[in-house]
Amino acid sequence: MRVNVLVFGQIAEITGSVSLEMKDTKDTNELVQRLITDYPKLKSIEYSLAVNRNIVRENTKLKDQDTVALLPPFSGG
Amino acid sequence: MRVNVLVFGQIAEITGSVSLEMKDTKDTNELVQRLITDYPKLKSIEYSLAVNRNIVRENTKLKDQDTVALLPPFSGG
Amino acid sequence: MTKVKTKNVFVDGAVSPVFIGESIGKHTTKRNIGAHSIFLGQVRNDDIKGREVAAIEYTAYREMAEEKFHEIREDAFAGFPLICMHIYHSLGKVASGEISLFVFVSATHRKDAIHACEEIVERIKKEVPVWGKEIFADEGYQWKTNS
Amino acid sequence: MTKVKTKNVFVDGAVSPVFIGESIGKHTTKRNIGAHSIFLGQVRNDDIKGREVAAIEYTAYREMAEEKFHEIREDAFAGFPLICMHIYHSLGKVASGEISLFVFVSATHRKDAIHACEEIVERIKKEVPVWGKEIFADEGYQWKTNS
Repeated sequence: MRVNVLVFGQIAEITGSVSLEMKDTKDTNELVQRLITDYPKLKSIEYSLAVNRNIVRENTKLKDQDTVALLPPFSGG
Repeated sequence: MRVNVLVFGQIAEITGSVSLEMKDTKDTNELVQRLITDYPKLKSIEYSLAVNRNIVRENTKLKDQDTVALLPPFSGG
Repeated sequence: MTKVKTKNVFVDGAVSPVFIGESIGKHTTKRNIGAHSIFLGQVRNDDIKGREVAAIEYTAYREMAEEKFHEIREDAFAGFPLICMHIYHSLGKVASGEISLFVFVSATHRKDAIHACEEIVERIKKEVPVWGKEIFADEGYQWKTNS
Repeated sequence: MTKVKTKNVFVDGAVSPVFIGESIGKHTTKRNIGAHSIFLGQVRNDDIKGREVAAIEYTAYREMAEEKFHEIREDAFAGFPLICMHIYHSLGKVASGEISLFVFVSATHRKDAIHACEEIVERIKKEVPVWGKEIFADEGYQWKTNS
């Protein structure tokens, strides 16, 4: 299975890309752990997670074609 | 002594004029009593009083050249 | 008797949307502004026992109203950290659908602009000696009351 | 996955004062409106440790933001008796002194318009995935944070 990962703001500066693809990640905890392994700077960044455009606050199972987004604190307006 | 009396809104319709002059009225109670004698319909009208552009809630002494205004409920905006 | 310097608040007839847009545009140069809060009062075509309000004709106790607007203005600047404030109120006839009150408050922070604007509008409704005569489409009228 | 019909909220660059005036003017025909409450967010030239903010560059998670704007809109109509509502938010670069957010709420009664507008603005700041990059006059930048 594949999961799309979108990142924004200062997080995109860390990953160097606004969109990544990850294979075989069973849940958001695992996804975040793997991202931190690839991009250790993520550890010190505040963000929330959205799965398919809905904010999730707890570990969430992922399925094929889900979209996970890492969202730094919002600053619109 | 003379006191200027200004009336507005529906009160001006009762008095037929927006501005009156009254002689020898020692205070606002007396002024209102004399107006009601001249225009009995005033009895059934709600209004507040201003002396020299300040709202007064109690009987107020008047002096020469004071301006007393009868103000129906405000409805600006 | 105190004479205070008052800003011109009353305008003849309706406040035009173009004027409002222009007023907003003038604030581009005030670059410490972060938020504008604007209130517009628009004349409604209320149905009063089957008679439609076509317009409101506004009159005021002008000298007292101008002093009151000045006092409301001073109190708002004392109570909130504002950058600027403009108030315009119609006198004379304003047709339904047209704007009769324009309150425009600008501040560095949004909460100050929003709360000052709300307070100013409430005080205008309660404290400023202005009267609206609701003129019916069929030529009768009644005196407006504020809620 | 639900697909909702969303209104166009995002505009490219600043919201122009002329556009705001025109939007207001379009409401003349809605003659049951008694009150408009408008909030405008303007980009400030903040001084950040001696560096002046010259512009903010806005980006968004567009699909999620549009759904959020839609939800905020639906909740406001459910919570207040409103007649209409318009929200515009900038994407891309907006210079200091220019407007990046335009919230426009109209109702029969002023308190509904004012309170709905305030609630909408607070929710936009907190819930909509938009980010502002504050670009300094001397070419550096920092990521904006909302208070």
